[in-house]
Amino acid sequence: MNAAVSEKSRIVSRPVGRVEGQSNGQPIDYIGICKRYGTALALKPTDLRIEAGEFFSIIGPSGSGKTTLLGLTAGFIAASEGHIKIGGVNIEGVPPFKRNIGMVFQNYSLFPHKTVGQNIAFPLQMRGVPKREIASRVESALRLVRLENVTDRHPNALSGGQQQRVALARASVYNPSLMVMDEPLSALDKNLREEMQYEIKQLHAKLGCTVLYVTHDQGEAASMARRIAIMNAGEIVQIGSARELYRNPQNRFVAAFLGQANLLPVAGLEPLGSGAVATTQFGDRLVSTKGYEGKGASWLCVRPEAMRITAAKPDTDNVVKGVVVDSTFMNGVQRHRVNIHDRLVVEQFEQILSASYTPEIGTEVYLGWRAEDTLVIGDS
Amino acid sequence: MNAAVSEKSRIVSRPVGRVEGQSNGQPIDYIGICKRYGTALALKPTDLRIEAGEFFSIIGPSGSGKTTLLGLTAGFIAASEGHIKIGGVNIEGVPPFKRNIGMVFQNYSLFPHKTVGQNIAFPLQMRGVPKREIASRVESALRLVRLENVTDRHPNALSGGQQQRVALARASVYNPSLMVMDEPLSALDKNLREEMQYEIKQLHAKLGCTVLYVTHDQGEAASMARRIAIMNAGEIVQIGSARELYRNPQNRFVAAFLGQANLLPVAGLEPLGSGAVATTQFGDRLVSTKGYEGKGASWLCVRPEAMRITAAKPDTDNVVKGVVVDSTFMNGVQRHRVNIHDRLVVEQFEQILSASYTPEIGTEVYLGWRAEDTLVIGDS
Amino acid sequence: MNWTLFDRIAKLVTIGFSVFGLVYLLTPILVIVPISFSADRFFSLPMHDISFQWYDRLWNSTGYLLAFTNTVIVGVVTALIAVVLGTLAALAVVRGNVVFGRVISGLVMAPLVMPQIILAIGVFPVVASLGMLGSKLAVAAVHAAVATSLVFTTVSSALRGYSPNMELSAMTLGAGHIHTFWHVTFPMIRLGMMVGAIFAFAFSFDEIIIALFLTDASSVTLPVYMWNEIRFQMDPTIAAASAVAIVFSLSLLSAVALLQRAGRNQKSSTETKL
Amino acid sequence: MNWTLFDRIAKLVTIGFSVFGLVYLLTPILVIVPISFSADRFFSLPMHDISFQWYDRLWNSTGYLLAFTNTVIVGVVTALIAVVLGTLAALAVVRGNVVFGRVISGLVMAPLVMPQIILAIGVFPVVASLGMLGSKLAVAAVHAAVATSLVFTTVSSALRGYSPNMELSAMTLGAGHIHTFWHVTFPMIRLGMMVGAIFAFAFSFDEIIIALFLTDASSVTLPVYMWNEIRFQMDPTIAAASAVAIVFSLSLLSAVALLQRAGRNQKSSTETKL
Repeated sequence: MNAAVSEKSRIVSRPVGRVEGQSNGQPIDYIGICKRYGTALALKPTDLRIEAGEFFSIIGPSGSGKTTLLGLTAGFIAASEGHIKIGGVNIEGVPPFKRNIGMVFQNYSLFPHKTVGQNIAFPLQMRGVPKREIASRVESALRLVRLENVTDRHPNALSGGQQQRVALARASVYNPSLMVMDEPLSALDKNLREEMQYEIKQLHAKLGCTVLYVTHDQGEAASMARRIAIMNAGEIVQIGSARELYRNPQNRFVAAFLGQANLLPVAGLEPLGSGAVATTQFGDRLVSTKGYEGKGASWLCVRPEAMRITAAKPDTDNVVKGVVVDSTFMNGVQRHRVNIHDRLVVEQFEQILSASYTPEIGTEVYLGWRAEDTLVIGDS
Repeated sequence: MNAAVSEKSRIVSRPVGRVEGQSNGQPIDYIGICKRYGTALALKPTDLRIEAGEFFSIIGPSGSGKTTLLGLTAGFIAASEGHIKIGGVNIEGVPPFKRNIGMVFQNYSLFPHKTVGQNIAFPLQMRGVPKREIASRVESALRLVRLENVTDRHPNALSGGQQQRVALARASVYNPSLMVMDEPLSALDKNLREEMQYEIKQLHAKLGCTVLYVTHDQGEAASMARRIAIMNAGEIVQIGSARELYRNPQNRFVAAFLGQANLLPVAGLEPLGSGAVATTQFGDRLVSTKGYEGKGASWLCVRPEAMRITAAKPDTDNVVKGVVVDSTFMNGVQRHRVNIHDRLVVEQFEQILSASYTPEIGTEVYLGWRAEDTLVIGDS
Repeated sequence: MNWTLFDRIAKLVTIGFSVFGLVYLLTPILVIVPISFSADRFFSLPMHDISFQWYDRLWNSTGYLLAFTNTVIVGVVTALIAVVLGTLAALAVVRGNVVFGRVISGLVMAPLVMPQIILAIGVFPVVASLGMLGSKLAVAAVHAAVATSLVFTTVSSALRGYSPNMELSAMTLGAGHIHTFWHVTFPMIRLGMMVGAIFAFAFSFDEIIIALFLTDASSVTLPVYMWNEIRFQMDPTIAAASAVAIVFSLSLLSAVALLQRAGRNQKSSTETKL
Repeated sequence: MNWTLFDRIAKLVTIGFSVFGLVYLLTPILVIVPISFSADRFFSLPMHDISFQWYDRLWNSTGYLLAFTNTVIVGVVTALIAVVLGTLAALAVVRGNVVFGRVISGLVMAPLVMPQIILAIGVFPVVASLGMLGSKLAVAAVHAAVATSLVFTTVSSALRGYSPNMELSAMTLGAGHIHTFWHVTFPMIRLGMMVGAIFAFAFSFDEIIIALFLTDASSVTLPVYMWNEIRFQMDPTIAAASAVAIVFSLSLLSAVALLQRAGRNQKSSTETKL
């Protein structure tokens, strides 16, 4: 496979091998880094290693410390304690314009008074690259993001997606060893966002640089990053792949932040083999194949798509009875809301192609699921 | 079931029966209504009937004519041709303040200098309701949207979700026969949005009024409305339930607007029994159980979750070979992007609980699906 | 970012401007206020005695009292005319379907940029031919032409600060035109109207050229009276009058600052919660 | 909504203000311009002959020429001082970490609200004691105190019009402080600086009270010269001078309108595409 093929037909878009001569990423180490404003802790002391060339994403609600971590990395703010190493070199006190980081901002931050070509040439000029070389590198940067014939246009004349591509080209044209992206797609509409996600993934594959991708959109993180760190209240709560985080959330925050989670309040817990038997506050006894070691085993977490809805009592490990209160269809998925024990409404999803039973609202139904899809988790 | 129970525990939320004495909705008829600005057609001549008490949603991209239809209904703009009947009565020329429509705006439009109580009392004052009655009706309207003890606070002191509840209370306190909602949830974040969707559905069930709900978010429309009208370029393209629209889109626009759709370009089409055999531009012969009567049968539409991905050639009605170019996991769903014939990338979804096979990127795979999940559709 | 270029500029400028601003603001005060309290006919440092004699004389001067009364009357009438016309113009241009909105804005703003000496020279023969020279109403009318643009500016920005949906909303709730204006539009622009009125009054209070041309001995305004006084004698009474005028102007300025802060608070709390 | 209250107001106001604005704007022009072209010493209607004699006299009057030259010099110096100080203040308050940003803003804006007669009375003894009475630089310095606030306003709003991310972005791309200012900040505020400079010049061009106090025969500015002329004689030469001043002022106003439109276009195209 080579890059040229992808220009032939507009329908085709496929991964392109790493271009030779491009930088390889550097690892980043955060060592006990922390940021205080007065007595308020914007970022609790944090240790984190991002591997060379890794696509790493940070997600979390606003105010969780994402922006602080990003500002510390780019050099916009100084750490209160600890330091950061890029490629093993301590960058404490190095100003942003000497860190050689490529940064992509939410609203692109293209210079409106410069043309697209001048925008992309800017970081090369700042580095004293000879004029002739600049022209060819600008051209190849634009080709890399699949934009052509826009060199002499002003950013304002481009669409949002095109502007974002220009911003990517500008942030990567000087081969930074690290690219930091701050919600780069949040200003785009949904369809364009999905297309750009794929583009950014491909760009990362081509450049091989380390990427730190900050977003509040879990879907974006899940579809792009190898590892995801979830932040909340100034600290990293859990790190893992999208799959690990979804299937094994360590606490209630992570479970509820990623996708939909049914959380059943636990009253008591006994070990059972390698697993456990939990008694919910509603009196149900539910089996989990996984035990729980932490303190405060407060919730049973069951994902909506793990549940099956049936009219007759099913033969599954765990069964709960309830009344359907809502049933909606969206994009191939039927979603039921079931009120159990008159106290808690749980969600159940099923793709309609495999759905056998769609009960009316008000029907008494059974929800059944396997012990291996049941997780005991703590409060935080 | 009675409404009082739901106040007992914060976890419980369930549908409450219609409150007696509340208005029942009126049907709305749009008869050949159309709006021109100079020579530009903002809304092409449209006929539409919304049934009494129906929850009807209009979705479409911006500029599709949604806002025009809404402005005509509320009386903000005058029709160029045709007219509207509410409950059988022609409301042509009736000013907005005499139409007795409850309207909820995107940014709530609460009056910041009035308290919550004064905001809700406002429409009653305008109708000359006696003071004593106003107080009790304001109170019951707030109870209806599950807000209490905020009567004397100013809207600015409330959260976005609370403000939206106040706006709902204000627009429903005078028992309008029709409630018009213009993207009421777009200013809220995702979790709150889902909660409010459910609240609005419940409010509709309690009030029994007709609801016209305008949104650009297909998920919102799908989870709330009985029928959905999809608008594009100034006209209604298709009307149906979320399920009908998803499973039987009439053209490319509807297929792509609602959820994800794989659209394979058709080169030739022959009838086969009650269905058809299509030859794609890539040379594949694919079977559909549904025929096509319209002109310009241009695309085969296959939903991503209808496809199964396998290593060996499957025994399904339709099979296509391809190479996996991307594989991501999100919220319980594994999504593959498969490049077929080196020309087109298709999407395939599978819930991981039922997924048997997750190929690596670069693997050659087969995509198989049933003839009944294949749809022949036109271009527009 | 506590080390950017802007922060270096900031430090420099904080000190520089505090000095600069204070010098310009305080110079008149430092010069005028001590003179007004001096016991001597001619001011000399160090001050020998503090005396209220010039304030006494000011209070008993029928000329100053008349001029002050005239100024306030002209200022109030100017403010009233300007608020009515400026608000109407702002409503029409910002909310209405005005065909030539830009042109109207331009016309409303025009008197503000016209040199006042030229306005005075041009208006003088017109007022004279109407036989209204020396009429306070004539002065107020010409002042209002300039001051209307001040009210137009403040009310326009108040109107642009909130969505027209607010008014549409009131209408769907059953409020007719008058109720909509009274319950929604007016409360939202009230602050802008008040600030505009204060600006209009302050403009009229300070204006001298137009007043010089159009007033006579009976309708003379304070700046004109002070101007005449200073040309004939350098009497510390004028310092006392200036000190009073300074206090008056600073009170108006503080009123505006307080009103604007109230408006900002209201607005910012709306924004953060949305 | 073509039937709302605002639209009714709009219709009314469109007509009303067109008349009102035109009357105030055109009165000076209608009065002054015909006089300036009259053949008679004393103006009378109908005009008998058109003559350029007063323009001729204006052109040959060393007094008017000197006054005009002085005014332009003072105006340019005022604009230069105001642009430098106003821009620095705006950068510090809007972008820097100023502790007392509000206070600084207040100080910068203060000279604008201080009545000019009082500023003049207060500044006069200071300038006199420095021996700078009659110096054009002194007039420009005092004018600049007021004009700085005008530049501060226009540059602040230009700075607030774009995200500070633009500058952060330039820094991550490798631009140091000076390059960031030169390649990003300056191009973004250039328009605001130009509009501010024109406002500063126009203010100085029109200002009369401060100039009356601080100038002498050699440094007299145009408004002061016209004021002196008019007190002694009603000679149509002054009408010719006024006509020239009107054209000059309207040109400045048009320049501002054009610059602001250019800025709006640039900005709106940014917004619609985002």
